[in-house]
Amino acid sequence: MKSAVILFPGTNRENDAIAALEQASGSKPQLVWHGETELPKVDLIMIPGGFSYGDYLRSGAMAGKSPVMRAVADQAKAGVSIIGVCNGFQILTETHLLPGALMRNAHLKFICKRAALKIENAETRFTSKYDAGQVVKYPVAHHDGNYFADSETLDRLEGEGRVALRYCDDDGVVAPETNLNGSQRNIAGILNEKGNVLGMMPHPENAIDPLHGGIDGRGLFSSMVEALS
Amino acid sequence: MKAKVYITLKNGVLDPQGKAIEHALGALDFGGVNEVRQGKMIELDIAESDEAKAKSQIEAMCEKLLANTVIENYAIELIG
Amino acid sequence: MKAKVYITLKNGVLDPQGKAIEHALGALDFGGVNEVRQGKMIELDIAESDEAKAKSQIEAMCEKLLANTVIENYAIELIG
Amino acid sequence: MSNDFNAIEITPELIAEHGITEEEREVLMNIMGRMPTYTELGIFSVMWSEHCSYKSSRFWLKTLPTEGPQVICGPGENAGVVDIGDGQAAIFKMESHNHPSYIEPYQGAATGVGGIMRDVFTMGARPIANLNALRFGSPDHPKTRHLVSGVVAGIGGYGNCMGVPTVGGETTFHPSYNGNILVNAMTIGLANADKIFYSKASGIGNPVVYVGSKTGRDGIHGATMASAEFDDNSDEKRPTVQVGDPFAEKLLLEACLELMAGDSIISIQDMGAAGLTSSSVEMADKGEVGIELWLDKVPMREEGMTPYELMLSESQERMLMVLKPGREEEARKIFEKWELDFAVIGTVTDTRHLVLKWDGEVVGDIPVPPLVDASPMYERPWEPTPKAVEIDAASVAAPSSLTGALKQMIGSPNMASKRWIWEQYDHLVMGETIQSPGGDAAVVRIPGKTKGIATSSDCNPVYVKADPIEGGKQAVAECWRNITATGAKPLAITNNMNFGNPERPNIMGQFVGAIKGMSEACIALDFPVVSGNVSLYNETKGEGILPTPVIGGIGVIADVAKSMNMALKNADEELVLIGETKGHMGSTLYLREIEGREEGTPPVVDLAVERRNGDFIRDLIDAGLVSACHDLSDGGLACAVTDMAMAGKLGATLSLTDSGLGNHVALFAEDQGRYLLSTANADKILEKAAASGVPATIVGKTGGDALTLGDGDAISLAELVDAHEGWLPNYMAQEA
Ligand SMILES: Nc1ncnc2c1ncn2[C@@H]1O[C@H](COP(=O)(O)OP(=O)(O)O)[C@@H](O)[C@H]1O
Ligand SMILES: [Mg+2]
Repeated sequence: MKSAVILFPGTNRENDAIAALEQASGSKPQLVWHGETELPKVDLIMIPGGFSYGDYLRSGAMAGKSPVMRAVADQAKAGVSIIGVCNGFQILTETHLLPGALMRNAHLKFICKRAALKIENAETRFTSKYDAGQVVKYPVAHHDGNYFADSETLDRLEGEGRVALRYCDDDGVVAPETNLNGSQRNIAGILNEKGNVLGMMPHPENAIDPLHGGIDGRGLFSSMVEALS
Repeated sequence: MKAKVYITLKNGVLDPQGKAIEHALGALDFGGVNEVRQGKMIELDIAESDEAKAKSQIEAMCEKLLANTVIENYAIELIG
Repeated sequence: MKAKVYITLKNGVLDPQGKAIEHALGALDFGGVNEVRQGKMIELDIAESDEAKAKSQIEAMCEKLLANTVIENYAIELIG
Repeated sequence: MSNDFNAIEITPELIAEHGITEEEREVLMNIMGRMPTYTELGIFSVMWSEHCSYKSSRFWLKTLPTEGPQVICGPGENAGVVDIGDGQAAIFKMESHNHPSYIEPYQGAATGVGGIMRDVFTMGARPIANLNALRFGSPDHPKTRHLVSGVVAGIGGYGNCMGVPTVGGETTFHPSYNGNILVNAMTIGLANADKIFYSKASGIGNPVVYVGSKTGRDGIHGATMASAEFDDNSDEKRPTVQVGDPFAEKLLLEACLELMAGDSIISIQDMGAAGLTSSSVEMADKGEVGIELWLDKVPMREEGMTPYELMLSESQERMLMVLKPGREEEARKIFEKWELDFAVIGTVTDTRHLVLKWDGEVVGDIPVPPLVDASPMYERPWEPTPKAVEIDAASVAAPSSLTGALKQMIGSPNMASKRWIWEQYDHLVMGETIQSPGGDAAVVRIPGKTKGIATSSDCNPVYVKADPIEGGKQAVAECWRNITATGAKPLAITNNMNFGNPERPNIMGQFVGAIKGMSEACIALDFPVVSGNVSLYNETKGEGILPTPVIGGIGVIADVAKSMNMALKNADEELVLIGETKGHMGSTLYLREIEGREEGTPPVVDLAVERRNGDFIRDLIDAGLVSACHDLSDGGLACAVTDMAMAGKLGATLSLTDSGLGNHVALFAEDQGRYLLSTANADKILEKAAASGVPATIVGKTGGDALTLGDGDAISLAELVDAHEGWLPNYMAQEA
């Protein structure tokens, strides 16, 4: 699997992303600067976490309008796989490659902790190594992870199996108490219509080493390698 | 020409900040405060001096960057 | 009574957001935009119907919570 | 025209308003041989401020031990540098932002974090970990909640955006901080040992370059603001608060590191307190050269700024560099790529003067050596702190219930979990955090290696107040112990000396005592001081804060996979107590929380014992004989075992044998140099301990879901967790 990682001013989890991609695929991703208008030919484009443009105005807003994102949108249309994590997810919604928006966490505070997540759809190129309903643990680290979309959109997402992950408890129970940021319907990650674009708030790339306290994140990367190699 | 852009959340979009403010006002014993919503105000100075043109330029800025029209409305006020 | 509170950074206080927005507008080819400052607008509905009283209540809210008066100014507009 | 800038008449009153004493004015006049201009006066005033000149503390700081084979660069540069092997160096320092954080908690704390990170990356290091040591007033003081929430949000806001994990720190409450909180921030960076950047300027004619954000009128001294003219809105009192722009700093970090990868920089210095003044003076002084600055070339955020304002501004996210000749364009490209300002604003000269020009005209001219060397240094009068009363353990009543007392202590503000705070900090970014906040020391792995750095910040101000020497020792020892408890070898410390008014002999006595105690401990533990910061005059209404010399230490562990934490992991293991329990009850948490008494001598630190016990622990961990390890500090044995049980979600039983002390004393005494271990190899450990002369006793067993003290006084873990985890979130939820 050949991959590229997009860098914006203020991106800060690129090395975490690179480490995870390299561990899973055996090859180093190419780095692409935000000003580029053309992308290398790759199987996967990853938009990592961070604070592009300081999260000023709205998180992901300015990065969403950058030249490279037009190229990413073209690639998305052409069916190339794209994953946005945390700030990457915010950028994908700002670019309208994914529906909805990520608002300030309901409790208004930044939150960094290991979170339990329920795999809602295990039949995607990003999640095939998991079982449907499986509970995995990835860390979250965000201030604006409160997923919002109108109820029509939410119904559509659910109806089309496009909710990839939800916040739950250790036993997989999805409830208001397990909703760590106020997201509509506990949504932690969603897919686009074609299923080739995934956006998610949690950080699978920070759960790939036993010394991270768990390796649940590996499944996501190995799913992609299997599907895209 | 100076202008102000007001960006507000659309009806039906939850506003965590507004809600928190409302709650905090209650805790501070400011009773009877409701429907608190937090929006943004962006002030700017634009070279264009023709009102109509300035307005349409700012509109374009809102559509392209300043507002996220999925969740936000905007209003423009030219100050001159 | 409905009211709007406008909260702006005091003169001379660095506004990183405004700076970044100005820069981003430039990058999007909106030339000639300067002095971009970002502020907040808070809309609220207050039970008090007497204008003077409402205003002084909101002023108290600003001093106590809504504005950070060390670096911010506020202005109140009653809408009725 | 340029003279207009200095048209303000210099009167004795104006000089005094600048905080310059009469004695200092004499010296100033001798140096200048004439009346200083307004701009020059401003420069003297900031250079000779307590903050920049360390005039009250310098004499005593010089007595700290700063050497060791691991030390590459001790105090005197932007941060300390220690060798961590493999040609790598750790660069670290701590700095206070106390006063600004009280005025504006979010921005004060945020810019504190920004400032300390610049101190570290200006030396060529990429920051890899942040810590923060916080002291707030009493929880029931009306301002405390607001301060806690603002400070924590500010620290997180800045550090999170920078992508540097905040992995540790400490937070306590005490009424002495009601009007004067402490916000001390520490950063650790990683560099190649042969690629460290210093501030010493050289090369006559070389360009002096300004990079980063533009200069505004931020933080220009309040007293001096009064006499400055405002160009507009003079009715609006200009705030002196600095606002941080972490995004700009992130760009500055990346741009600096990119430029540093080449060889065009001769010297570099961040602009911190006293901005352009202290950075240019420091560069010139270290290099024994002069610097000429063309102030009209400085990138400015506001119109009409004067030389005075430019020299004194504390705008954030700026750096000053001397480049090799002809390398300007190469550097400019990098900074422009990162969308930052870049300007050549001066040149290195051979005059040893700081010369300031505006449009070619001289607006200030000060000889650098006397500006620096003749800065006042006071040997302030001090009195030793009177000895506190000795608390006889036998006089301390037993509580009606041991588990009840334990629950109360573990849920008290100072012992309660600080999760509410550190979950607002991104402690995982970079993917190298091996031990997260909440343990004894945090451990971060060095990218691409198996080794890691363990780090902790510590101080028990109640001990220091009762006995500055013992308290100073204890702070160093506790930091060393925390690092040791992870299995790492402690290497060196930084510190932040937070004290009251040094002009009071009793406060100066606290300072001197703490320095003496710290020195002793640093020597005995091979734990030298490589950097630090002093914050004096922390007082309100004549009442000083508790003396708070915060120690921030680092250590190295060869294989982070072997690093130890406190969580109990296996049932049916033995709990082994290392170290001797004599029953010290003075100044303990028990005495404060259960008896409501804040008094008595603090525990004595026997440094030889401390070292022996710690070295023993490290060997056990390295030999793989231990499954959990925690040092004993506030609340003694009982609180330590509770921490371990809660962290591992596994119960334990302490068997209370008749030690002749009384159970509550055995459980809550705060004797030093002790650790609690969980192990399946108790026999082997006891054997080794006997051979090394280390006191070791089996004190209990792991298992179950309760904590049992003695034969039956049990409390469920769930109840303890509720008390421990509940306090801070509940307290903050009443936010008003
Ligand atoms: N308490 C202390 N112990 C040891 N060194 C100190 C102490 N306080 C200050 N220093 C050293 O004095 C120098 C100047 O400190 P400071 O002005 O805080 O640095 P900076 O200007 O980089 O912020 C630094 O090298 C610092 O490490
Ligand atoms: Mg400890």
